[in-house]
Amino acid sequence: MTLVTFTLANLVPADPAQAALGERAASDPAIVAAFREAQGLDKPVVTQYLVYIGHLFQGNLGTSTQSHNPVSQDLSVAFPATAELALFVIVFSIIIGVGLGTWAALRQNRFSDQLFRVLSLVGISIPTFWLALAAFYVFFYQLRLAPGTGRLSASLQAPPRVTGLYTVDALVAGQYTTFFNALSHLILPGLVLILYTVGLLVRFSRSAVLDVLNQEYVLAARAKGLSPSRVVFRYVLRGASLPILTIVGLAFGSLLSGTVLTEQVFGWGGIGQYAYKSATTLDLPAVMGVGLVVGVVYILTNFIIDVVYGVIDPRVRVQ
Amino acid sequence: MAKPPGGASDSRLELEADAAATAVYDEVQDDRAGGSGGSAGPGGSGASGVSFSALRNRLRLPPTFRRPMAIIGMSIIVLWFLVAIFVPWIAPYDPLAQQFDRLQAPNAVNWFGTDSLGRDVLSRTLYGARISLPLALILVVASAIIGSVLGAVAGYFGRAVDEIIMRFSDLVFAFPTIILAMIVTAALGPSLTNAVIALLLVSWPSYARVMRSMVLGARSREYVVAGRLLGFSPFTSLRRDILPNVAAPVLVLATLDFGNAILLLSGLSFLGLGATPPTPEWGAMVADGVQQFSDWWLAAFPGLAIFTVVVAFNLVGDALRDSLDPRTAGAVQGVKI
Amino acid sequence: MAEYSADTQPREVPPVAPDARGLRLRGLTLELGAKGAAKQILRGIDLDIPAGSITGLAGESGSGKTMTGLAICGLQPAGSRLGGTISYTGPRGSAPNLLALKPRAMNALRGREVAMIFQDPTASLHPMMTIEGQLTDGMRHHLKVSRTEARSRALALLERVKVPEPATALKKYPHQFSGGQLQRISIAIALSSEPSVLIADEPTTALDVTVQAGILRLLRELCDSLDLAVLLVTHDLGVMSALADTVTVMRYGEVVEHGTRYQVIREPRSEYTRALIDALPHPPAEEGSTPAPGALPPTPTRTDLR
Amino acid sequence: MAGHLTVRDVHVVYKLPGRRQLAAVDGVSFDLAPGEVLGLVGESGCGKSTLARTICGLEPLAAGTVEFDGQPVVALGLRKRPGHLLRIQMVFQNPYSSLNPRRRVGDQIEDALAIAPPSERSSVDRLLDDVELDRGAANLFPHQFSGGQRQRIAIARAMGARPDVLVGDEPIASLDASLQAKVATLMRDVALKNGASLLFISHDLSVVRVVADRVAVMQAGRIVETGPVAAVWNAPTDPYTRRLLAAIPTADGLGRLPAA
Amino acid sequence: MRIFNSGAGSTRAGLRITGLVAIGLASVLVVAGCTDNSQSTSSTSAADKTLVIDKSFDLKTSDPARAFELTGSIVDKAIYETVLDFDGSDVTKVQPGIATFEENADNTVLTLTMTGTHTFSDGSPVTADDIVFSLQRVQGIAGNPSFLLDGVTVAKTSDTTVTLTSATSNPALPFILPNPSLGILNSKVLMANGGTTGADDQAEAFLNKTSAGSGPYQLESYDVTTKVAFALNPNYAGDKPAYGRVVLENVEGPTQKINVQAGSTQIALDLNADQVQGMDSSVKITKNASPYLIYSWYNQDPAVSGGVTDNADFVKAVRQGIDYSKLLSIAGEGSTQPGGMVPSMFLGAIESDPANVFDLDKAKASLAASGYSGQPVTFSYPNDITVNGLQMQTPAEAIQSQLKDVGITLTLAPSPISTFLDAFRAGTLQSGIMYWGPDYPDPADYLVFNPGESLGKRAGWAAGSDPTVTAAADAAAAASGDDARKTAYEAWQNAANASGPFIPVIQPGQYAVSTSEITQLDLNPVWTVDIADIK
Repeated sequence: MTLVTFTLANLVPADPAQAALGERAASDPAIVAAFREAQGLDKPVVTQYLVYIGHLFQGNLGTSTQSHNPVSQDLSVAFPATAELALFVIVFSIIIGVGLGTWAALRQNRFSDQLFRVLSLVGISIPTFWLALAAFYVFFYQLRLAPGTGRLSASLQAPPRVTGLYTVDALVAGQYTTFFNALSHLILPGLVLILYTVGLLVRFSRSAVLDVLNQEYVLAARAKGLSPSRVVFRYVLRGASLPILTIVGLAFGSLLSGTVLTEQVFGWGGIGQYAYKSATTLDLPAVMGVGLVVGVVYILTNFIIDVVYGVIDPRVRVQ
Repeated sequence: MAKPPGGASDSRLELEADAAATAVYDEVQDDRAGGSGGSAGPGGSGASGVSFSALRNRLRLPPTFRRPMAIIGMSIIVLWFLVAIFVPWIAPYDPLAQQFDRLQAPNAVNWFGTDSLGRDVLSRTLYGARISLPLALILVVASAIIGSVLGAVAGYFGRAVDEIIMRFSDLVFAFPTIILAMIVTAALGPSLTNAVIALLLVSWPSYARVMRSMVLGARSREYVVAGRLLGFSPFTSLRRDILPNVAAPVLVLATLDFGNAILLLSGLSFLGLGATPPTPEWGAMVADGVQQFSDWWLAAFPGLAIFTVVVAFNLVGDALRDSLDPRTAGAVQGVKI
Repeated sequence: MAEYSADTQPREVPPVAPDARGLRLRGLTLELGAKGAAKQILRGIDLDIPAGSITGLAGESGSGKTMTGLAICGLQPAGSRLGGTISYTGPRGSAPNLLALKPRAMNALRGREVAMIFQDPTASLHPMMTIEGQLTDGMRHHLKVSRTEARSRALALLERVKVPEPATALKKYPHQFSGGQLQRISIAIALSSEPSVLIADEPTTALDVTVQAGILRLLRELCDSLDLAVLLVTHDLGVMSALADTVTVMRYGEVVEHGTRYQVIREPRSEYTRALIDALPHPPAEEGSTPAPGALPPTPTRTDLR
Repeated sequence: MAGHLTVRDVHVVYKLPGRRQLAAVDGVSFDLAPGEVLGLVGESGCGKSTLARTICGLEPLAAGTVEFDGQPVVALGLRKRPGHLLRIQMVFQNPYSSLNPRRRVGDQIEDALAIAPPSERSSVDRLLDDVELDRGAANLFPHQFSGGQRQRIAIARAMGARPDVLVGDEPIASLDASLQAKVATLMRDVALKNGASLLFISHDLSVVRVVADRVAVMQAGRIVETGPVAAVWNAPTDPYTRRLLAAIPTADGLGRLPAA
Repeated sequence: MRIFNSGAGSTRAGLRITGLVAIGLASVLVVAGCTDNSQSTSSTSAADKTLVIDKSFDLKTSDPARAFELTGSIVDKAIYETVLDFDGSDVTKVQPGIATFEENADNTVLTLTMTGTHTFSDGSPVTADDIVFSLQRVQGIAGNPSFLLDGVTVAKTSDTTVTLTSATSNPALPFILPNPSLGILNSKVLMANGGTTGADDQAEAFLNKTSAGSGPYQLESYDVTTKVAFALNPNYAGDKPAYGRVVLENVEGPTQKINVQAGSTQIALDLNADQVQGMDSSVKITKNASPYLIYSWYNQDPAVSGGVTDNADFVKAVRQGIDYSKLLSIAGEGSTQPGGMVPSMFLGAIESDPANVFDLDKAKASLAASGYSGQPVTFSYPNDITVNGLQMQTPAEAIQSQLKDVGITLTLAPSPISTFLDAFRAGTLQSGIMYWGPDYPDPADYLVFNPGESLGKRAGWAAGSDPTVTAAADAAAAASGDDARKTAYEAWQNAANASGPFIPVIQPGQYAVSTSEITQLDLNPVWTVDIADIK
């Protein structure tokens, strides 16, 4: 993972020193040389990589050429921002998406099924950056219902850091104004992403539930004379939980890896925006840091999915 | 469905022919037996009947496209392709000419208004079809070919080949598409060609995965084994027995992916990493709209264009997917996150 | 040879009094598909399933026998239309026509009065639920028993169907059992709400012969001791001959033949039944009328029936 | 006549998760002479299908040898099947997945004809006649046939290669009871008529009895009893065979419950 | 297959699901309802008078010795004092800061005399040692602003005086010293936190968390991506600022407009002319000429020029082919066409130059004379940069379209500023547009646009390739006294316009939009805005 990011980052045919230094400084060879030495750019690429890996094991991700902060510090701000949004989105998406998907499957080919399917298609077809813009235009610009960009209104201070999630930290600190403010900032980007994620989940959970409905154990459960809701919740959803879990995990993973376009429009300051900024400013340590976070998120979500698989499905459990 | 009980048929096949004709009777049971047993149309009750209905089916619209949503989707696609082909005759003005007052709201002259340089938004939006559609097509076709070949090879040959190809695709898959594409375009420099290359690099794994899983499934199908027993070499087997049976899902995936391709291309352009001005590319036009926030028409119409194309391809792809065997349909969800 | 056999003499179809306990199907029809292009799946089935007796329903796949079983339980596929009557008389009450019941009433009756077991026990048990969960689910719903009561009943049931180590079995999942054990568990589940009718849809088809024998014995024993009305749906005439008291043969959604098992298997009146029997690898030796292979009689016409 | 199959002390082992191993076939030996029909009977999981696949070279041997006319049968792997082994062909259990759904029946039979020695080459029409199917079937696709008809097509295809040994891996298990005996008999007849020996694998002893000359009873990876059909059927020596026989319900209308 | 044939049953199951969905939707709505919108959040803090300023961040650091970005200057101006100062938006007169100054006749020695009244935020007085340390640190760190003191030796001469000695005549030095990058730091605090005057300085992280200055504010919180908050410095020697707490928030231009209209923000700094237009009357618009200058260049290096852009007639055709007035209308009200490279508010600026006048016919004639045969010319510009809210892409597209009328084919080649700079500084770009922001308010800053100088080299303008311009530039650099300098600089610009590769295109307008509660807001070319001066 790090190797790929590193290779990619080094493919960039421009000199990071030029990007990082000001007009005058960049014309001064001494300053450029000092910069390159400080960043370790004067060494051969392989050495650079080994040095990077070495530092990595000491928890040192290098210093961003743009923010002049340790990359780990930048990430520790950006990641919770993304995580807060991702959690908000995934919780509502699961409730709405799995609910609607199950409902659609139960009423296969009826009107509500067709409606939800088309809606879910719409959800995944709208360009998120455009929807974000439209939502922003309507709810913020025209109606003034939603707050502006960022995670918190400017006049408020971030709550004392516990988790890095503003809503949680505000509750912990008992700052209810801050809590509601942070929550209100979540809504618009949240809704934009929820629409997409719900679209995804409706499709997947519908087909997962349809699959299960064709299983004989559902017929057997109905033959027991259980109430339909009991059959759905105890038998059908349990049976469909694995594929749904997989897609929820993937969706959550990719939300956690940053939703560049949405974050960009809403100035969210999360991983996605950080990635964009780092990539366009050739901030190599930062790009590498993002790559690392993405990799860890990917591995972790897969690991968690595997663990939950084992909890849900006795057949997967290691004997 | 039921054949009239009196209908006589070739007597020596009778018990079986009847069983086939009534295969749908015990649906629950038959479906369990696997395969598409229940879907046999007129059964094996004689060649003449079959060819007649085959002819009738050939003349009719395939059932996949008889659904209203699929028809809507198909019409939109056809419409946009017509626009892309005939736009010089359709568009009211030159999309590049800065000939109007700047930032005019939609009016009788400029139906979609004008942009910050006094260009006609309607003409630019229509010309956008010439940019996005062909590029998306190239992207989808190329990544489908690359991904399918790699996936088929990985799935059929297994072991080290599989391991190498799939680990690599996992690696690419792990990265959010847009971030990876962003890094690549930032490295190569922003241009539509580079955006397509970048997206190509990141979008083949989904085909590889689907192809691999289907080849893997098909490889152990008995007709493939039977072919090998008849002396087919692995490549003959792949070409003759496996690929025709997994091609349909890949085509469906490609249809669904077309929408994605347009979204990703426009997303990169939106970030300034795709189309170079003054190219009337939809994503770049939306990005212009961001600057003039209150002039809603700048972003609204190109965004709508993207949306209609994507939703149309998704509608058609969805209908196509439903026509697949449910088992393979599961593999082809066609949505990247 | 076996405890329950003895019955070597031909036996007439037991006369079923109109108020006798059990199920009585009259003119049952089932249509699938849109009104215009409906498919006739069942074309007027008359069938009696009396208590204390095993009623066999035979036929090839596609004959509608499974659909008949499902229709009795109200589990026919969506979009199908039923006609005719199914009357039920049980120890706890009776219903003149199950088809006329409100869905909720039918739901209360299903599982409680009429239980069903399926062909493949590995598919009809939920792979992710413990045996206890699936076994007590029905009785807790229908009988409103407490959790501990349900548990002790479940233990007794597993003992009744001869599942070894019932206490540990309750905590296990389906994949930890063999097919035969699972079918015993399925039977226990079907019996958990003390029904009076049991629909057994190909209960042994997925099992090995040696395992099948045990299940057949269990079914016979349960039918006799619990005075169950059992409908045995099977395409296997061997199983039919071993277990059923009366046999009904179906084809194209119609009843082709009905009688005691001896009568139907030894002296089939319909040519179709005879063809089925003749297709067996080991036709009864004493009947000499084996037709030459490939010269099976033509399809019965409507006038052949009943 | 060529086509002698010799199976000697064959072991096939499957790897299970967690380093465990399963001996699916555990020391099996038998001979299949040209023109002979051998029935292999056993219940699910006894290893009979694995054995069939091993004989065709689809499973690697853990120990022992399988020889065909003195030449060893090697695992197929990713190579093209060696020419001499093409004379072992197989009919599979599931008629719904043993034919390529995208190719016409005739084309699939042609594939087999192509590898038959030119002197012995049959024709699609003749093969369809052999399996009692309409000649028009050649132009249709598999989904236009019922299960029994597909199995006939599969037999025709296998026979088209002019094999010396035809292996039937539960070829009748997924057919309706009324068809089983018929298809089995047909398979036997077609094989013998075209000069192939038949290894007929089934879980149903009563069907095997109808088609086979000799029968081998398999249990837990081993052959527990072997002998002429009549002998085994009438006087089984092995307790397992006895149990198997006793469990078969007879359609005699007498209501005799089989022994458990 | 539908699972429940019984209508009532499915309705019940359905109700459960509908219920869940409804609860989900309802909770979203409740949350939405509970949240106070932007207006009320800002009013809650009105009592302690929080001032919110929207700025599109280019912030990298708040360490003055390293900061040389616009946002960094705003931040550093608020938390540090400089030895000299400007008053409001007037940058033509240098005012005393921590010290007063005196220069010798040939502008080589500048003596600073401390006023002695300033104290750091920890209460300790500002000393001459602090000045020396801070200025030497800027030099020693080898950062972006180091060049400001190139060739200057800083020495303490007494407890209250410091001398700055330049190797050559340095008349611009007093104009350089008010730069916020030359802010004076508390040397004792800094040295305790890793601060040195060399490249081994480790104090940046410390300075990004807190501040060690004598300015009106100190850092309350600092985040380069979202916002910087300021609190009052209790020990500030000057007048207490009007606002006790200031938040500088990172917001993109379009959003700033809405923010300031909604009142959630008091001041928006990055709006362009289009965005300013049509704003409601409740807001106040402060207009100022921007010190930024957008110029176009045409590479003279034969290896890069493709045989086109190094042709004098071709450049002339471009000069005459650009429709400057149309560009101004696109750039919006308040923008002007600069006569030369020196922006209008600086000494030596020229108002117009006959060389840079739109005349399509003349342009075509010049083009014909050049022998240009329609080959495409690559026109590069950074596409992620706005200059006073104006995207570089806008004039680029306009110029492309205008030159098309002349007969010149430009191929636009946008790229992110990072990759753009790399190629531009290497001098490999054929043509394009870029901007120049002043490092200090003196025309001397513009002498880099000369043959062989740093910017000249980017346009392939090698030393000695244009003796006329070089001579004029040398004269301008050597001139002493305001009048002499003015004349010399004007002459230099006329010469450059006649034969040079640089075409000054637009000097955009600079806008600050504020709500009605703001009564005083001065825009300054060096530090954009002095937060402490806002009332």
